[in-house]
Amino acid sequence: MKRLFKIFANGIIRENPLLMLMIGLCSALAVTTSTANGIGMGLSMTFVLLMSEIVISIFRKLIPDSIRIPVFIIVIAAFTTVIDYVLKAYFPDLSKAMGVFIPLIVVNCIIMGRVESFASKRPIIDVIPDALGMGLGYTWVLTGISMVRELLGNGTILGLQILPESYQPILFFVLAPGGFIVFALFISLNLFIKSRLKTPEEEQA
Amino acid sequence: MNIVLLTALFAAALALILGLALGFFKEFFKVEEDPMVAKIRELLPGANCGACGYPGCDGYAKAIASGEADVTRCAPGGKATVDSLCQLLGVSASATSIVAVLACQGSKEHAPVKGDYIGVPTCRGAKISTGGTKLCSWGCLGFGDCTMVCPFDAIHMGGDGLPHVDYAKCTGCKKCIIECPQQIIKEVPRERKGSMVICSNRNPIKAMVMKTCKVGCIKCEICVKNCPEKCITMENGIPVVDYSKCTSCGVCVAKCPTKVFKMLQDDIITDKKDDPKCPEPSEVATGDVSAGTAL
Amino acid sequence: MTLFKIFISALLIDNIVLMRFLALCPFIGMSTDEDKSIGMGLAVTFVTVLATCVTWPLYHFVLLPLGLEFLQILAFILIIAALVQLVEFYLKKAAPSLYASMGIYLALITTNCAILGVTFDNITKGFGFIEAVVYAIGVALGFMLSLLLLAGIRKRIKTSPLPSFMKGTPILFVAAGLLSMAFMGFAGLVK
Amino acid sequence: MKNMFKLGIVLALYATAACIGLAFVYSGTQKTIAERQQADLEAALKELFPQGDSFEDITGTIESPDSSVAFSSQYAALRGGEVIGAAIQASGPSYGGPIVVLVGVGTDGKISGAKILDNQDTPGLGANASSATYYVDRANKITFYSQFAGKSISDPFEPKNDVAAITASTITSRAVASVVKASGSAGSVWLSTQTGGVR
Amino acid sequence: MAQNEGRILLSSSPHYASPVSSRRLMSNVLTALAPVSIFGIVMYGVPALLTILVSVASALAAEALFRLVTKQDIRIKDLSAAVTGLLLALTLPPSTPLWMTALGAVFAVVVAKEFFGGLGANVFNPALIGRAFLVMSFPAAITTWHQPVGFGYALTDAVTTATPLGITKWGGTIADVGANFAAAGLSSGSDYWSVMKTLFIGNRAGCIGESSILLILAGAIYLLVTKTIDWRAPLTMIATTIVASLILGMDPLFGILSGGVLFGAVFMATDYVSAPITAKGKIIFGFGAGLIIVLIRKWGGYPEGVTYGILIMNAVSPFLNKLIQKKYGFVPKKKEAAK
Amino acid sequence: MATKTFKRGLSIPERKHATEGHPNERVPALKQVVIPIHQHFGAPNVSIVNVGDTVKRGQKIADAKDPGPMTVPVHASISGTVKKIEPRALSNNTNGLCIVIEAAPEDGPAEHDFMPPMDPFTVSKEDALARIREAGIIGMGGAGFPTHIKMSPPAGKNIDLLIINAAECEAYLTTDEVVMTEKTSQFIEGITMVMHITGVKQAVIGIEDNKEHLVPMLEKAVAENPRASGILVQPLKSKYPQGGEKMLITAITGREVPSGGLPMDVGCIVQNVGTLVAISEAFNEGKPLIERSLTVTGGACKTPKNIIAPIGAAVSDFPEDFMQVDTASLRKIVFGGPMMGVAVASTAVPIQKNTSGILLLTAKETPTFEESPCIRCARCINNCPCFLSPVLINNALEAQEIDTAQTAGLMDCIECGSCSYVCPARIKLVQRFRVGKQRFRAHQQAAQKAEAQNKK
Ligand SMILES: Cc1cc2nc3c(=O)[nH]c(=O)nc-3n(C[C@H](O)[C@H](O)[C@H](O)COP(=O)(O)O)c2cc1C
Ligand SMILES: Cc1cc2nc3c(=O)[nH]c(=O)nc-3n(C[C@H](O)[C@H](O)[C@H](O)COP(=O)(O)O)c2cc1C
Ligand SMILES: Cc1cc2nc3c(=O)[nH]c(=O)nc-3n(C[C@H](O)[C@H](O)[C@H](O)COP(=O)(O)O)c2cc1C
Ligand SMILES: Cc1cc2nc3c(=O)[nH]c(=O)nc-3n(C[C@H](O)[C@H](O)[C@H](O)CO)c2cc1C
Ligand code: SF4
Ligand code: SF4
Ligand code: SF4
Ligand code: SF4
Ligand code: FES
Repeated sequence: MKRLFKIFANGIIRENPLLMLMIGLCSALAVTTSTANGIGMGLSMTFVLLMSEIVISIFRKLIPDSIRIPVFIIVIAAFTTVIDYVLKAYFPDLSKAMGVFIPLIVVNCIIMGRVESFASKRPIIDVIPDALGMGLGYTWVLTGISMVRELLGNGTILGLQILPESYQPILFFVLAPGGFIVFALFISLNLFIKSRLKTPEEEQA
Repeated sequence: MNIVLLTALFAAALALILGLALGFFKEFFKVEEDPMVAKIRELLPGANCGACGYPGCDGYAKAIASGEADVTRCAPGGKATVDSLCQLLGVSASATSIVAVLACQGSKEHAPVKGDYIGVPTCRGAKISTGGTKLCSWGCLGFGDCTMVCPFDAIHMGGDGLPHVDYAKCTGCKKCIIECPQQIIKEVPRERKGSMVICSNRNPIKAMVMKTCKVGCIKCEICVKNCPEKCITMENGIPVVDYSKCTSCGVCVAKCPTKVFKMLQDDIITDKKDDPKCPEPSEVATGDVSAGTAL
Repeated sequence: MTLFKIFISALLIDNIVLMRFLALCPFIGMSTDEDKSIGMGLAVTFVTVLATCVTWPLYHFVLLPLGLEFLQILAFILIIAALVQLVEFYLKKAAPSLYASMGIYLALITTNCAILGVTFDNITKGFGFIEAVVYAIGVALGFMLSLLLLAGIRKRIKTSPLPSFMKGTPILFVAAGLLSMAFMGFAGLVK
Repeated sequence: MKNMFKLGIVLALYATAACIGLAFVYSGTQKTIAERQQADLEAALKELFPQGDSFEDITGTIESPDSSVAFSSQYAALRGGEVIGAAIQASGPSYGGPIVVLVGVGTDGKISGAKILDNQDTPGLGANASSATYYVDRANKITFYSQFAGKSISDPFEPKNDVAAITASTITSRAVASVVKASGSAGSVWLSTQTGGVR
Repeated sequence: MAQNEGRILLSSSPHYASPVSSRRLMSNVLTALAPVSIFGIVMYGVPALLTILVSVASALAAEALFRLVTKQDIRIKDLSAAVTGLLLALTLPPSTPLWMTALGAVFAVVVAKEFFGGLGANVFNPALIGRAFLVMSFPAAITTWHQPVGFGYALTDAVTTATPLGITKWGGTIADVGANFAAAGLSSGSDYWSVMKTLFIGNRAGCIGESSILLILAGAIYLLVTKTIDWRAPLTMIATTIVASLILGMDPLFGILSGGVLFGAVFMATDYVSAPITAKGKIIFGFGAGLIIVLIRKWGGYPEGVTYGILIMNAVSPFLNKLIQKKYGFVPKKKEAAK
Repeated sequence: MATKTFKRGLSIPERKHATEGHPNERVPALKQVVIPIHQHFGAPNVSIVNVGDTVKRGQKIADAKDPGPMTVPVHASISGTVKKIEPRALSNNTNGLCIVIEAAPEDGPAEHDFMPPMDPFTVSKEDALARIREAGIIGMGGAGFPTHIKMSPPAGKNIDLLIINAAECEAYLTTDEVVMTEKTSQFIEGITMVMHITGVKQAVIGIEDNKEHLVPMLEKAVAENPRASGILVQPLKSKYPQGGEKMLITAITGREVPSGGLPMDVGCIVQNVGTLVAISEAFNEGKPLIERSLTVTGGACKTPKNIIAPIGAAVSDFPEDFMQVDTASLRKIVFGGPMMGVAVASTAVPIQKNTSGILLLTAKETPTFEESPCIRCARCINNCPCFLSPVLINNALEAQEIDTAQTAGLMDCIECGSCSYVCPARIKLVQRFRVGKQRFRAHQQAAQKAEAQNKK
């Protein structure tokens, strides 16, 4: 159990796909103008990651090695299409706000990376915490970034007015440059946290 | 149901076409490659920096495969790369390896300075413009040029103003040896036993040596006279040990009035406990992915 | 929109990296020096145009008539992946020197959002074939431009005394942010 | 060679399986999507013409008087079989791309309402055009788009003049105003042909 | 000799140094900016004064605090932050709320300058990044302009108006500008030449520091005489603006007298750190900036493009720095090689 | 005559007034001299005397083991006994072997071991050049390049102009001025000798206009010398670094020495004033280069003067009534001028053949500053007389990009120091370039060595 938890926890900070591995960046910046988008994107991505990892883990012995990449692509693309249509059907506003970035989940390097390096080699029991860990690691960063951007750039979080009405929103934060700079500060913060986290552990070792 | 059928047909057709095309192209455009080169290439970091002296990682991989180059030349990869290469090739990088030993003990406390130096804080800078800041003009200048170039982070300036080699990390790449403007870092076989002279002052006048450094060789030749194996000779102002004869008896170390001699294995290369053989596969580090994108 | 407007808009105003946040991974990863930026830029240009030439007809002449639009994602990504592979094989054999300079980038391209993004844009924006190709070129050159500019900035910050918490990737995003602020000046240039 | 075919077929199998799965998902969701779109449209039309009891698709009958405004679909609002207004989905160029507005005009020559369906302008600036919480008149809780309801099509539709503009977004304001004006007047002209003269 | 050996200095040649220090150069710029600052204060009164004070103070404080927190040596004494703060203030409308001004100055100094390593390391012009940040964040406040009211009157009494460039951007002509001037009693007449005269003197709505061409030129001459700035970038920038305006059918004289071209050319295109350092690079820098300004004025979304013209060329500067001068003895060698 | 000059250049505070126009004073008899055995640019010398030997003034005491072309002997500058042969700190801040000669009590100018006089106008060119070598003559302007080598260009190089470097563009130094005033005829004769030996028909004396008052005198001396024809005195606008040979050639002829080339590549030979006087003395008196004229000055020097000192003399050995040093305010000791000179640790460093001045400076005269960040002001670029881009070289060196540094001109730098002088951020550019150059060479050598080893 502890092992599974460790796999899960790995994705949250230590190997956080966005902050540490620097992959899957596009969606992190593009859709984070509002918290709802951030959460939606994070969960969609988690869904695709989880389902792809499960399916590939199940079929891993049946996939010939030399065509594994195309097969992975097919699986990932299929689940991406599923989430795309599900969102279109049940969350049309969210779907519209995230636009092309939902289909682009298919090229999100995180999924391919996890599938290739993890799911195709491990049993399903390991795969689920990994996918959830990575997915949630991705989601919390997206949520964090989008909260900062929405709060400062619009005075709201999830559409609710948080700052007083008299607050003059700093539009910078919801525009493209703001996305870059907020993200930069997040990475920086994470590196700082990581360096703090590392010390006691290293002392033990 | 029509749409399901259509879908199936389309998907099958698309996948077949693509699959066949790929397979066909692969056969058709096959390029013969030494599989070893590819394997080696995989282990190199892919920085294509040229630090190894070959045109990119591919070039270096080829050179290793053909036995032209040894495995220790990749600076960015560091020890992890060397280790994994050792493992792949089944060689031991350290079997013949050397380490860097500083031939100077002129720490801040022992070697007085000759004036306030205002200038670029590098050894070479100080040497060129003012001949160094210490009265001894042979010894370590203490600005740490050597520490800047070590790709393995194996040499650091100590509080005493001298660089100290971390022998667990030193791979004997000679970068520091080449860099030192005083040419006082010496290459020494890691396994060598015996004593070594840790001084480079060639001034023949005892009084002048004593004025410039408290731990300098004062040319008294007591070591030469006392060595039971007669393996020490004065060469160009500095005693030199003949390691084919040296038995590590320690007489020179004991007798030297200014404590210039040190035993290599006991006093110098002490922290060598990193096994020189290739590590176990599980230990092969993969490196931090984020390091690749760092500046 | 005229072709010129499409081009300028894709190149500067809606710059794929700085304004639309696509292709960020290679933007950060491949802008370490100018040669790499150009190599990657050319490789992307080549593949984007090729992908457009294949996916546009596929969508308009196959998927749409058959009512199979929902296979768009799957079909497009498969085709791009296969194309990249084919090009790689071909280059390796036919032009090894070109492969040596461009080949290393090809592998990175399959998972590059920009290319898939462009093929989707071509459909959603309702472009005709020629427009789609021009758009693809504009986007890819815009990508190269932003890569080059960042490479120039990176060269300058290489020896700068950055504060410790900005070292590494954070400063790159700050630089990208400021670059994006400068590009805001192009906003509204073509309406 | 044989191996190649084998692999090709395996790949095809995976692809087919995946796509068939997708086909089911698609047919499952497609209905919902279509229904939802229809419902949304009706709700929007209903909002514009609360008295209307049915709507007829008359797309293609009305032509845009303004070359920069494009009409995509048009509906006639009926009440008891009688035409009481026209709704036009029109788009015009704005700051961040085309802005799509559904404009309703009544037989009285007054705009019955405008609803912004798609707006790609800057969040916080042009995007406020479609925001339900951005008020051009805070006191009366009038949003930017709701100010058009009740305006006569003979008005000049000039931002900062008879139309309250969004702060620092003249371009967006103008774009919406001109789309509304064009749709309104074209709709009105069409309506007059339906009832045989102005009432 | 022995007794004073410890005190003898060892250093590399040259053992001489010119009296011109970084701080001296920065204070030269402050001196050159003094007349336009005073003119701005005289035109808009206390709000302008406060904007300037707040901006300079925030810039200095931001730099000092940042370097304190990040444990670096504090070097506000070099006055570069003061220059940034002053320049930022001078490119803002006088009615800018003070907290916005402060925020802009902090952003300019912290994000554009200190994140990159402080003085000398920034890639983009900090003051202009500060301005761009404010324009982007608070477009309404930063594009609210007032007619000059004179010192001692509250700005709230003043008529809000459009700037000359703003008038022409939204379809107006120079005659409309003249009418605007005449209505506010700023010019004696509304004919072409009295408009130009007013623009030259600077008695018109706009940013605090940009309006008086006369005083900007005086500052430019001071900077040129003290060899603080190089003539290349400003001259080519202005010349390109003139030529490009002519080609695109806009009035070139109006083009350089209105808006911020001259101010930008003299004080901002000459920023050492963010502009190219080579002579040829400076020429291309000026050319590019001038061109972008005119393109934005003609077709862009803003009335004025100085900020973006300079910022975009800042990004190109690393490449322009490759255009180094012809080295001594370089060509003959080449010829020899050719032989 | 119109003054000429080169493009760019600095005007630095000259501070020559303290010794300007002062006649040369001969250093009183010293107890000992410390003569470095190797003073020239080229293959190393060895001592040819032993401890305990007695030597005579002018006697050869060191020469190359194998007296090849790039070697120059060294002579005893006083008569006496060889006390020691040991390493001492030299004026370039290295330790080098020196021969310490203790003066014989009866030492005087009369006692010497000179060569017989020789007429350069009648002997063969080879003999004349051999005499210049035997007399131990090296360039006295600074670099210490063997003069006989300079005067025998390889076949194919066509030399048409001799340039006499009388610019003395460095601050403080006035020795060339005094030598020209006092030894005018020897100077002109030296020129005619070099012209004859090298077969050059044209000579130009380049002299900065702060010494314009010497021009008529020189012109008169030229007119008076029957052999002097084709000698022109050319006033130059006072600017640093006019005395750099590349700048001087450009100022006078407009030619540019190609990158990596030598003056002879553009048909010129450049000689310092002192060198020419030494040549004339070597022929007329058979006197080797055993003493030279130099300026000792600076704020911490209570008795600034132009002196004639034996090679190997040290200021610390000068008698109190001849030279007084204000040790309390002395902060820096510079061998050479303030722009190019070398700061040494003590006044005991011996005078060498190429020491044109010793400056004893106070803190006020040599302000020292901390380096601050480069503000990219481009002053260094605009003031480099070689049209290099120092800031770019520096950046490239910092980034370890040696190729970029090369393109920006690292190896073309003449180390004049103009860039460091003007840098408002006080960046020690030249010093870094010296380091960079040396590192570059060291790495090249290491690479060559490694390659050679690999081949084996
Ligand atoms: C980043 C940015 C985004 C903008 N987005 C919009 C927009 O979406 N719609 C708009 O009308 N104006 C937008 N503007 C402002 C315009 O460029 C222009 O300044 C404004 O329309 C001028 O009109 P005003 O008279 O209302 O100030 C934006 C400005 C900036 C800096
Ligand atoms: C150096 C400088 C740069 C400026 N850059 C811009 C700019 O990029 N965009 C802008 O709209 N105004 C800029 N301004 C302000 C304009 O000169 C002018 O005051 C403003 O555009 C007024 O026009 P508007 O109110 O019609 O926008 C700048 C001013 C200065 C002094
Ligand atoms: C920057 C610089 C300044 C120099 N200034 C002088 C000078 O003022 N007088 C001089 O004789 N040599 C000066 N030299 C040395 C000359 O370049 C050249 O070596 C010398 O004139 C050659 O003559 P010599 O061989 O007789 O010494 C200077 C060199 C450099 C690089
Ligand atoms: C001639 C000159 C022009 C300057 N222009 C600017 C400027 O436009 N913006 C700015 O922030 N600082 C300017 N500075 C100050 C300083 O260079 C600037 O803060 C640096 O960019 C900070 O690294 C200027 C300084 C000088 C000497
Ligand atoms: S060992 Fe050499 S390089 Fe290292 S600090 Fe000493 S002198 Fe410098
Ligand atoms: S640089 Fe020196 S200390 Fe570092 S690994 Fe190489 S030889 Fe060892
Ligand atoms: S020291 Fe070199 S780089 Fe500096 S000014 Fe002189 S020649 Fe130019
Ligand atoms: S003179 Fe100094 S501050 Fe100016 S550019 Fe050169 S190195 Fe930088
Ligand atoms: S390139 Fe877009 S997520 Fe990696």
